[in-house]
Amino acid sequence: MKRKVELVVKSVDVIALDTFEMTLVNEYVAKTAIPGQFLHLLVDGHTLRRPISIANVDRNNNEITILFKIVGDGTKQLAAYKPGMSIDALGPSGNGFSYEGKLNSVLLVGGGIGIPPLYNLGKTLKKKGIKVTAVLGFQSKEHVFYEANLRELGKTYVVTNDGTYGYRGFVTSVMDQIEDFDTYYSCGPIPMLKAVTKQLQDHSGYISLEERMGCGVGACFACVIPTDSHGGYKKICKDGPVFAADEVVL
Amino acid sequence: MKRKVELVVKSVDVIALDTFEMTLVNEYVAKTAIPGQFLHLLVDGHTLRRPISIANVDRNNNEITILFKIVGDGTKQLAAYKPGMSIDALGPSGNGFSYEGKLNSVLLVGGGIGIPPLYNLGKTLKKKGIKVTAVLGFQSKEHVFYEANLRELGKTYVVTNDGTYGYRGFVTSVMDQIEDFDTYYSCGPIPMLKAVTKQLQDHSGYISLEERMGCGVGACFACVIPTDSHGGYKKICKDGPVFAADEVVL
Amino acid sequence: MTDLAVDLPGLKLKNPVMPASGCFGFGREYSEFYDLKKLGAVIMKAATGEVRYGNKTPRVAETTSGMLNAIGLQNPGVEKIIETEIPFIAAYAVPIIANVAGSSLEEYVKVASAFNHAESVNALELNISCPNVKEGGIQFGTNPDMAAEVTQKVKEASNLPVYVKLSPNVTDITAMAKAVEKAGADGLSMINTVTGMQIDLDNKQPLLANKTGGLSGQAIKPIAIRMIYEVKQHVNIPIIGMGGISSAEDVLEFLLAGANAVAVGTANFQNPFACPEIIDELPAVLQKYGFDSVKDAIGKGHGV
Amino acid sequence: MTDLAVDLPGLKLKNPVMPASGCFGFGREYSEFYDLKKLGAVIMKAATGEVRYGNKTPRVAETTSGMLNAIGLQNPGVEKIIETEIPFIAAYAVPIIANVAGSSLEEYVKVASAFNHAESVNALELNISCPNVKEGGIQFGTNPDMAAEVTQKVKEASNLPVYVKLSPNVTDITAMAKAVEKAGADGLSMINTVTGMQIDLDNKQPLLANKTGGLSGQAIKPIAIRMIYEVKQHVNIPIIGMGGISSAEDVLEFLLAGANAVAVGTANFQNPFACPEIIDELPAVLQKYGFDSVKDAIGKGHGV
Ligand SMILES: Cc1cc2nc3c(=O)[nH]c(=O)nc-3n(C[C@H](O)[C@H](O)[C@H](O)COP(=O)(O)OP(=O)(O)OC[C@H]3O[C@@H](n4cnc5c(N)ncnc54)[C@H](O)[C@@H]3O)c2cc1C
Ligand SMILES: Cc1cc2nc3c(=O)[nH]c(=O)nc-3n(C[C@H](O)[C@H](O)[C@H](O)COP(=O)(O)OP(=O)(O)OC[C@H]3O[C@@H](n4cnc5c(N)ncnc54)[C@H](O)[C@@H]3O)c2cc1C
Ligand SMILES: Cc1cc2nc3c(=O)[nH]c(=O)nc-3n(C[C@H](O)[C@H](O)[C@H](O)COP(=O)(O)O)c2cc1C
Ligand SMILES: Cc1cc2nc3c(=O)[nH]c(=O)nc-3n(C[C@H](O)[C@H](O)[C@H](O)COP(=O)(O)O)c2cc1C
Ligand code: FES
Ligand code: FES
Repeated sequence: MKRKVELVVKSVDVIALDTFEMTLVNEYVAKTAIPGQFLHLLVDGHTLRRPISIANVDRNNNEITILFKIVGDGTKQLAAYKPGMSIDALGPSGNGFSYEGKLNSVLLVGGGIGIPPLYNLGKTLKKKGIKVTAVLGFQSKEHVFYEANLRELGKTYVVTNDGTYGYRGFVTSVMDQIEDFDTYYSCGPIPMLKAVTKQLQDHSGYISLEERMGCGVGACFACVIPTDSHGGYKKICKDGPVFAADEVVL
Repeated sequence: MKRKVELVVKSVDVIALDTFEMTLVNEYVAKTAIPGQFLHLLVDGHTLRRPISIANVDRNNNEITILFKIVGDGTKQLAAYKPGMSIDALGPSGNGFSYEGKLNSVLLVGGGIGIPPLYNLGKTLKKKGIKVTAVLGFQSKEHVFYEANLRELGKTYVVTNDGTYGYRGFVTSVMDQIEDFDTYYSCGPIPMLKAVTKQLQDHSGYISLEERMGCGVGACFACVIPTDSHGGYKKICKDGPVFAADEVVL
Repeated sequence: MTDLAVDLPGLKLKNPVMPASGCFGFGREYSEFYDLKKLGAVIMKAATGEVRYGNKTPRVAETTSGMLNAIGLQNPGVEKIIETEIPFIAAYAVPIIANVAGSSLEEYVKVASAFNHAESVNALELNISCPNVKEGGIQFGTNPDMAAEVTQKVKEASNLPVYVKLSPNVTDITAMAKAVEKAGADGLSMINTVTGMQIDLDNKQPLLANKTGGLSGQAIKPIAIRMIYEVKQHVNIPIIGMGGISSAEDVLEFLLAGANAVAVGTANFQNPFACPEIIDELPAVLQKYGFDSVKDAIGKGHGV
Repeated sequence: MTDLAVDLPGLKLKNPVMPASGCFGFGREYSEFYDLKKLGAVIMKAATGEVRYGNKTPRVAETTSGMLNAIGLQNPGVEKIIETEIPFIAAYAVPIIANVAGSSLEEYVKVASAFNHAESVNALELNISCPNVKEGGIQFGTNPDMAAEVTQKVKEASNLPVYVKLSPNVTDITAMAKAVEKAGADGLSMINTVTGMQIDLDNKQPLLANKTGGLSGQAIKPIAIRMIYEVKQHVNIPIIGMGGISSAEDVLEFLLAGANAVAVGTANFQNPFACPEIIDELPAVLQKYGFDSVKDAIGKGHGV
């Protein structure tokens, strides 16, 4: 049976411009979540839940970390939650990243608030002894977060669109500097994912997608993505949010 | 200019079944309120404000007391407010009780949650040396509140509909036991007010009325009460809530 | 014991609460949260003659106390639904109502007929009111004559009771209700969503790819109550009421207005346990307001 | 400097925000909270030919993110309004729109004509859509031919620009808009309230004495936006938009949908300073989304 869970807020910290890190306590989620899954959070007074990726899990302490950016009312309210308050969530939801088979090295390509699920993945892969390289894209310096965390996992390139920090340009601008890898994992805005999957079309890869959701469980058909040009589709909330790069049409 | 004020919750206590006493701090309201006026309270998430009478004022400490009964979502939420939280209100609103001229003795007739404004009035009149007698009607024993407070002001009769406390019956049942008085003041459900004004038609009296409100300031015509049978009317929020007993048609 | 049972044409309901069409898929997802046999019935997502992909995304937007959707009737087509979805729900021994959609008379008839040989379907909900299909569905829902025609054709073709689902986007809901009653409808289902729009300030265009969408959720409850109350005074067929229900108190309000049973849509998204929780709370709410059974409460908001 | 000014027939508005009819009385009460000259204009409460008492109470009910009202056009009658109310508002040197109501063609014409000799009235808002009067007001609002007729008669009788206020309770809002445009309307005002009902569980009857009431407030915003967006594509007269506005962002959404100015109704009840606060916040909101003026934003949600 699937569950509706209560997570207790442990801490809320601002880590970059409009960007927050929230630590939550819940045993069930901490014990069962895999990288790439998300929580479907109920924010008081809102009809629809907010999907937020799981950015880190501390199984020993039953803690889950989420990172989110304020983009509207729901995330604004979320940022105002105080330690001790509890949040109703569905999850862990969706399917996570695939990393079956023999993997020696992976590339993580994250854009802005798409980075959180990749961090969770990178940590897990590193523990398995897999070499991790990361490319992180941000709008500008004040948006940069989790650089140090990623550096702990492996070589990390930071790119800002305006060049105020790290390399200037897009995540794709630094790809020619990167040593070869077996598989890539990417999450970020659609234009970025398009550019990344195109540039890395010779590699196997996985992407994590976002779409506005109704139910978040697969029942309402709000969050579909085409898999071909003749009517095939997947549901992001249930079949995803992670897909093989060649499985969906962006 | 009229004001929108912020009142800070000092305490919330349950004083009878579903009945709460809340102490609020606000200098402007404490300094200006007169008996019979109400506060038009904004409860989060609600489109319309809730009118609640001022039950007591402590001018020295800038404190106002309100008493309310949980009847729906708004009052339920109000009961859950914690000390330190603040409440947005319009007020002090409406016109209070008239007690001009020479008064030696008054009768207060209150039904249930209609008692609070009468307490505020009684205290004020007593300070002026006027003799106060009170008749308080409740549904049953567990609803009784503020009996001691009223007894401090003068002789007090308590009546319960089911006879579980004090006299059995309605407020009108004990009126023949009451010594004469100059004026009466009454607040409570409409059927009670009808019975009271009828029984006391030989006396001058004032009644405080309730009606569902839109604006609470006199702009929307939601809360009218006829003054005659040919189209005359008053607005409860602005011209009332207190009216001379013969001024309106119940 | 409070009696929750209701008997409607083709439907012996152990309780009056069912998930609304399109808000519950074909039951699979919510069956992972609780046992579907708890439900009064299941109303399936719309079926069309052939597979449909539906509208482009974004397909949903949140509004104050409501949401807009423009899914666009995405479904695998009626035959596939009969083959793969119905057996799944039927295993829970819960009555099934099939929601029938289309963009032409012929398609409605085709879909309705297909359900004749689907075991375990107890009734049809004729969706003449889906506002999110460009090709015509909506005229059936706003013109009494067309509504009557499609109702009659479907009644002729089907051996199941037919509940016609009315759109609130009309000047005169009573005229629609009377027209389909006269055409043979066994019941009504109301209301579908109210056409609305949200404009995205960042992109300066309607947020939904389809531009307009259907407004549902608590925001529309007063509209649903008004329409059911009005229609109840003019028709003699039962009404499945819906529109913003999220509590047992809401269910009672719909019953008082004249609904014989109810459907819960948007509330499932906020709380996947919405239906079973409402069912659990209903007896106490009925008792609190003086009713010993659901049947007692139906239409009681109309006075004596 | 962000330019908030808008020029509409008869109305030179320094900003596009005005209180909506019926939600601001005749200005007296809110003038005790702030200086009315801050407002773009004032739309007065409905005027009828003679004094009216209106409906029985309760006249309002709260709904989720909205409210129902059935005031029933209570007002002192047009002559009294001209005599005692208009001079009060006029003292604030703010444009005045008079809301004209009635239950017959003759009454509409009488009221409209009366305002011809009222100094300081800049335009009429022809309320053909009040859902809370039994005697007929509503047919004018739901039948395009009747709407056109009353518009034409009022235009003939009046020397003021006429904004026709449309009801959302219709199947085809565009048909209504086109009909009154053709009949000579100088502008539109939309939307009025959506007919709704609430049933009181305790008393087991509709809560409002009038049974039905008009739904207003944030709940109806998506309906208003949809209707304005649709109508904008088919008419060439300006639109005063309203329905659930409570913030400067909402105002921008209405401008993008195609409104040329806006009115704020229910929000005044929650916050008596709603209008002045929205006016104060509007420049920053316009700038945030890339507009230097209100005029720039009008209709910009329709793409290129
Ligand atoms: C699988 C998944 C994982 C995500 N993980 C994260 C994360 O880790 N951190 C983070 O900051 N954001 C994440 N997002 C995006 C996040 O869901 C939105 O930013 C958030 O819902 C916005 O809510 P709001 O109330 O602040 O914005 P509003 O714009 O007020 O929201 C209005 C409605 O639109 C929806 N919405 C708005 N933007 C998005 C979006 N980009 N994706 C999906 N729905 C949206 C909201 O959920 C809500 O229903 C994720 C989205 C998905 C689908
Ligand atoms: C001048 C005045 C003074 C009042 N003083 C007190 C007081 O001191 N203590 C107290 O407990 N109650 C008082 N009331 C009644 C109080 O306003 C209502 O009980 C309260 O508004 C109910 O809100 P709710 O959200 O709990 O109920 P709901 O029923 O959920 O409220 C729904 C709507 O109906 C309105 N409403 C419901 N009942 C009443 C009512 N009896 N009178 C007016 N509006 C109502 C609410 O304000 C709200 O708009 C007073 C009413 C008025 C008019
Ligand atoms: C996402 C979504 C999809 C819907 N799909 C359908 C559908 O396929 N067929 C149908 O008749 N109604 C459909 N509806 C309408 C609902 O069945 C219901 O009539 C409406 O949402 C009002 O109820 P609610 O406020 O409880 O959601 C859909 C509603 C939503 C929110
Ligand atoms: C209490 C109340 C009274 C109203 N009276 C009138 C009226 O007299 N004339 C009119 O044209 N509209 C009237 N309206 C409708 C409003 O002007 C407005 O069109 C509607 O409320 C939608 O806007 P809102 O959601 O901002 O309130 C009234 C609305 C309310 C809430
Ligand atoms: S959000 Fe409902 S199917 Fe994905
Ligand atoms: S509540 Fe608006 S006039 Fe009294």
